[in-house]
Amino acid sequence: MGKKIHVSTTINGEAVEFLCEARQSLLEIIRDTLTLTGAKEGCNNGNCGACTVLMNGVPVDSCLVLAVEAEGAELETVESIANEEHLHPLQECFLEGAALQCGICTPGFLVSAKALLDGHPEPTEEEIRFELSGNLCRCTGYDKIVRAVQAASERMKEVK
Amino acid sequence: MSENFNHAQIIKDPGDNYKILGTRPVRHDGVDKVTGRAIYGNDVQLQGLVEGAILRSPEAHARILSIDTSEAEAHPGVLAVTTSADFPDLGDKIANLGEGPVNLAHLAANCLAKDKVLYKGHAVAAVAAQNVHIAREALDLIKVEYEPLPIVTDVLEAMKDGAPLLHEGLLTNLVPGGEKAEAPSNISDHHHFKRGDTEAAFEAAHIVVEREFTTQTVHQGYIEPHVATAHWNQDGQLTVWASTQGSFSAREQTSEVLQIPISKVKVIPCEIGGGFGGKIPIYLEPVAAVLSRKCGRPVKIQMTRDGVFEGTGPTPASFMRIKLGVDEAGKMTVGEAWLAYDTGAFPGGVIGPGVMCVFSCYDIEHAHIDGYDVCVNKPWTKAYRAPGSTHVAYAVESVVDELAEKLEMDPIDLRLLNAAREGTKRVDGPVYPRIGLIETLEAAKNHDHYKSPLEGPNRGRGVAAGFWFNIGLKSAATAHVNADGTVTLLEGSTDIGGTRTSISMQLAETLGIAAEDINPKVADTDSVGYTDITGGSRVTFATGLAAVEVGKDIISQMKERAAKLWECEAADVEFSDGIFSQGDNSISFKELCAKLSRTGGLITARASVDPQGFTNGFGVHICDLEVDVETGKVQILRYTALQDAGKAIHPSYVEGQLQGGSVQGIGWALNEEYLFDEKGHMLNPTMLDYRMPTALDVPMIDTVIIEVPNPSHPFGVRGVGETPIVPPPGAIANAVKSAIGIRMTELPMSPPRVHSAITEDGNGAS
Amino acid sequence: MRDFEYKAPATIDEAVTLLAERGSEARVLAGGTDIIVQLREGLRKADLVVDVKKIPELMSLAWRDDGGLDIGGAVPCHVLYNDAKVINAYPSITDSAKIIGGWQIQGRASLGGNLCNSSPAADSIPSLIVEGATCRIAGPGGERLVPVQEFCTAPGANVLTEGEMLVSLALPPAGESSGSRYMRFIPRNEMDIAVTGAGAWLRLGEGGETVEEARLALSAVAPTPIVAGEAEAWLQGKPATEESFTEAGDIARKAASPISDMRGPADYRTHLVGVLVKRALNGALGRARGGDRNPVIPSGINLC
Amino acid sequence: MAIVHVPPQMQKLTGGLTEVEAEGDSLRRLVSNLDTAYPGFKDRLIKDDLVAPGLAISIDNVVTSRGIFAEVLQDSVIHIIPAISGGR
Repeated sequence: MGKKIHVSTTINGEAVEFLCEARQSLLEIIRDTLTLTGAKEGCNNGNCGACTVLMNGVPVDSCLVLAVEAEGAELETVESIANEEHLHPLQECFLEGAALQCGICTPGFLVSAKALLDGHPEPTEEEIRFELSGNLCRCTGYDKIVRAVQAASERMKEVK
Repeated sequence: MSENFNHAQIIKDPGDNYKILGTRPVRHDGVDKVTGRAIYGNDVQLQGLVEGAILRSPEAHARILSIDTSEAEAHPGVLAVTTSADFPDLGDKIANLGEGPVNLAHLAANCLAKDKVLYKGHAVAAVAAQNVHIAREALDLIKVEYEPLPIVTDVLEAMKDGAPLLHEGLLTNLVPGGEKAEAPSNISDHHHFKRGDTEAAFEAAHIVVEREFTTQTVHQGYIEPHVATAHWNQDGQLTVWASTQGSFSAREQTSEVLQIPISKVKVIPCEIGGGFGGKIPIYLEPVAAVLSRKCGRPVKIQMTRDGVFEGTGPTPASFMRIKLGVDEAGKMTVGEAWLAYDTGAFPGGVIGPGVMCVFSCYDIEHAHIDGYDVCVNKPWTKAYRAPGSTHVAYAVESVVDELAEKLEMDPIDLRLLNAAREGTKRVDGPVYPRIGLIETLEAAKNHDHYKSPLEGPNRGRGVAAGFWFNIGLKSAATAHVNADGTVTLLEGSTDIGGTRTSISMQLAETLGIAAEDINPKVADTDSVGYTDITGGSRVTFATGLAAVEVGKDIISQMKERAAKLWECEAADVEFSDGIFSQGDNSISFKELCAKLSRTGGLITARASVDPQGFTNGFGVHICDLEVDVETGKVQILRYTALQDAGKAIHPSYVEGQLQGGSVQGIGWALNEEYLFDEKGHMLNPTMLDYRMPTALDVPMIDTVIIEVPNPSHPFGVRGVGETPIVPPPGAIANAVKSAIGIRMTELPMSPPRVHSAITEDGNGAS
Repeated sequence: MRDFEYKAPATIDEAVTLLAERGSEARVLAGGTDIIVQLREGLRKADLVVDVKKIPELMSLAWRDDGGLDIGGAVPCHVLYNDAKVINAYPSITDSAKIIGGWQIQGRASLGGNLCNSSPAADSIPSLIVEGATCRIAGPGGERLVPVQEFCTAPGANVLTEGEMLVSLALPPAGESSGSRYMRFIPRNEMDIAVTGAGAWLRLGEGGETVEEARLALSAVAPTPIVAGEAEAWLQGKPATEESFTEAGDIARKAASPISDMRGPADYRTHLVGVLVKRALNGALGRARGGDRNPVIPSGINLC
Repeated sequence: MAIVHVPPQMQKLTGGLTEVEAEGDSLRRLVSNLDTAYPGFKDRLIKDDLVAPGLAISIDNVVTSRGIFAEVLQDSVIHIIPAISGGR
């Protein structure tokens, strides 16, 4: 017990290796070991979505993934959404549309919303609300978040 | 592209010709918060940092006979264990901690229980270990011997003679701070206001409606759990990294609980993941501090989510009886209110604002109000957005709606007829300065939402009004003018919703420069003057005022520099729209900044303000909904929030406050509640079963900002943060009534409650 | 949570050997959305966690020659509802897959895991029952087949014995002129545990006016998900109308023996059985008559 | 003379008067004058140089945060109301 396990994985395009205990969550390792603290712990129970990351392109609650399961996986966190010079249209629209207040849920929303738009570039309001219902926000009442995702979808159309 | 963001309707004040105020710049801390770089409380990483965990009571009421921590201390990887035995004895000392009086013994005993546990989840001991897993393993090794005591969780039960007493010596304050009752009880405070002759007025009234209402315990529900990191240095200097609504308040509370000088405590405010009033009190700071002193390492404690629900301060459950009388014309002549709020485990709840808010929207000649704060075996209740006001607004607005029905009057017309206005005397005494309730009601009446028909079966529309104060309190700010024409602004108000920017915009407006040229920093308690909490809808108002004063200081200092350049008297230098001028000379703010170092050095300015008195904010909400009569489930179809917001500095964040508060109110109205079993254990301490609204549960929230200027602020700013949570339960209850003809007198209006009401009513589908 | 050993075998035999060796100390990890929470909260204990997601059979969707489908025990929900062929053949199953937790949960959670967790309120079990699914179970004694309705034995308990694991769920070929629907009632529109759930499957007779065969299963109204047999039998040959479905709902209520808990009082749950059976049958009817089979977003009245 | 509105629970101090007059250009002076006229008044309002916990004093409809040092005018109107304790 307590024996550390060696894990090789890819995070935000970079190959990384880490040691972990079997009981440690992916969220714990991403935040404390890899010091990518963008993903947040809101409930550690899969109910708030603040810890959402992409695992092989699919959104998951990283609090409900064992770090050892990341062996050989492709992980993406909020830190990977912007490129060197520019914010992603979703990030721009979240800022211009004031879609965050305290900001603690924002990384999770951005990761989920990016996955949504990548797979479904023109979602309806209802689809946006449904696909984001695994992410809780207590500040905004969701209005400005939904509008920001709609605005980003338009903006991404224009650049294409 | 801002048209995509579909902004609110803004009804401006005629005198409004601002350049910066009313625009929508991107918040200064925005990029850090969308890239994941912003440092929140749990993101703090320090050399040698270790993690802590809290042991919580499995009993809702018990005497602690003994605590044996020896096994936990011996557990490999454990660095320190603490209990209340490590806290100094505080006697019965009351301290005024910025946001009102606090009994320090209670504050400390809530951080770590002393001789008794008063609620399930009450913190009993804490462990620091190499990692949180080891710390939690060690919690299981702490042996606590409890002697269980009878419990009481219902506010009315707790008021009865013979109810189990939480505090054997508690004597009711009959006058706050004054005369006390002879016999001990669970009632900590009794507030009482009387005006005129209510008995006679009810006799004379044309219609009288009296109803009883109950509401359940609800939580602020911020997504970030409480977290604190403390490092107690060998030299006795304590540094705390906190997620708090007030770094100075956290410093005072921590130093008082630990009985160390304020000068020995430095609080560094981290970004804060929501508060809504719940992050004013401290829970973890002194515990992490003591653990750090014991193990010589920085200690971080983050609460678990069930720890947040069971161990921090939600807002009270309540029982309310409201009686209102009107004359033939619908004029409210008389009102009576009997209010009982549970304060949870310790005295000092929110009944005070409850009694002040209950009739605050209306001009009522004869009134009689009784309010009680009552201790029960539940977490110590704390402020939650307009604390105490949402309860009474739900009750009063329901009764007002019923009066409108009986009078066959439009509900907004009835409210207009009776609305408080400048000069109206509140039942508790104060007379209103200029307020905007009338304007807000009129805007609601003229709104497309209210005018458009609502069709379909089981659909209904409801309206309700709501009130909250804006407090003033103390704020300070310091500014450094840079040679490139920008200004660095240090302020002490932790930024929960974009206040860095709303404060910077007020300085920018004063200096006639762009908001982007201000570089705001939320400073720690060693680096900026005393600033009270972020709360009470005060920051944009009071800290904004400090920023304006700083701006004036900068301008007068720069006038002297301009005078030097032009060899004239500073008094002859004019300043407007960012240009200094005298005769034919003129120079822009930026140009003059470039010359500062050669005219006596760069400029620093500071201001410390303590604006006296609060102003008021009024909101009116319109709600359309449909009831699924087969299941009792309520679906919100359309929602509009209108508010007298004063000058909206950054309209997007004002809209955001209206929308966020509305949705919290919708959650409170429909599904949120603490469920307890007979042992006083909370059954639903998760975000799965404590049902806060998801994105799929609510529609877009339409907003209207009515800019009735606040006479006590140079830009007419009013606080807007709290009022929006007040009207929703009343508006929704009134809409349910109009949809299915049933008046719901209990919150939340959850599907089983609504369905059983339908069944009892006989219109049910079953 | 106590630390434990982690193994990710590549074959069923390896997995079964591990599970047999370690017996009750071992737990299977599929999507982890239940077991990780239960281990963390001490509701279940494990010294060994066996991750079965590296075993090809457990991660595959295999269409059989007879037109039926084998769903690997660890195939995550999002794979199912993103597969047009699955949606078309077994719509009640994709209804369920689309509402188990949020998107982030569906990225991991599997029908097999939902079944093995054996919660009375499981959203996928009524659908698996009405679609006629059979569990393929591997164990030290070889393989055995168990119909889904016989799998759960009590809250959190099932027929799996030490060393056994669920390999896949075998679905029969989707019949002609049939359709199915799963509906649950929850106070919110998403992110909630069923207060009551109902799965309905219909095959219509000639002309599509009468019910030739009906299958009904319920969740959260008994210690395990149950079949509403009397209502199924009653529906046979009845006209496919609102009236019949309402009547079927009333009959189905008799099968319910719910408890009162924080998610709803017993009598309310029993009442909801009638409502949901009627609504699910209506949904199934629409699909049997060629209506849209895509999972329905559960917002708004009558959609839950 | 400033006018002080007396809340019901304090009216037994003033022999039932709901309104009393008092001199004093600061709250401290005003209260000590009141206390001579109505003994016990000071104890109720002031606790170690601060407005008593749970209480707030409104002077001309402005709730002061300056406690006993608050300025009082000749014709000020004073109300004694609950503090918004926890109400922030």
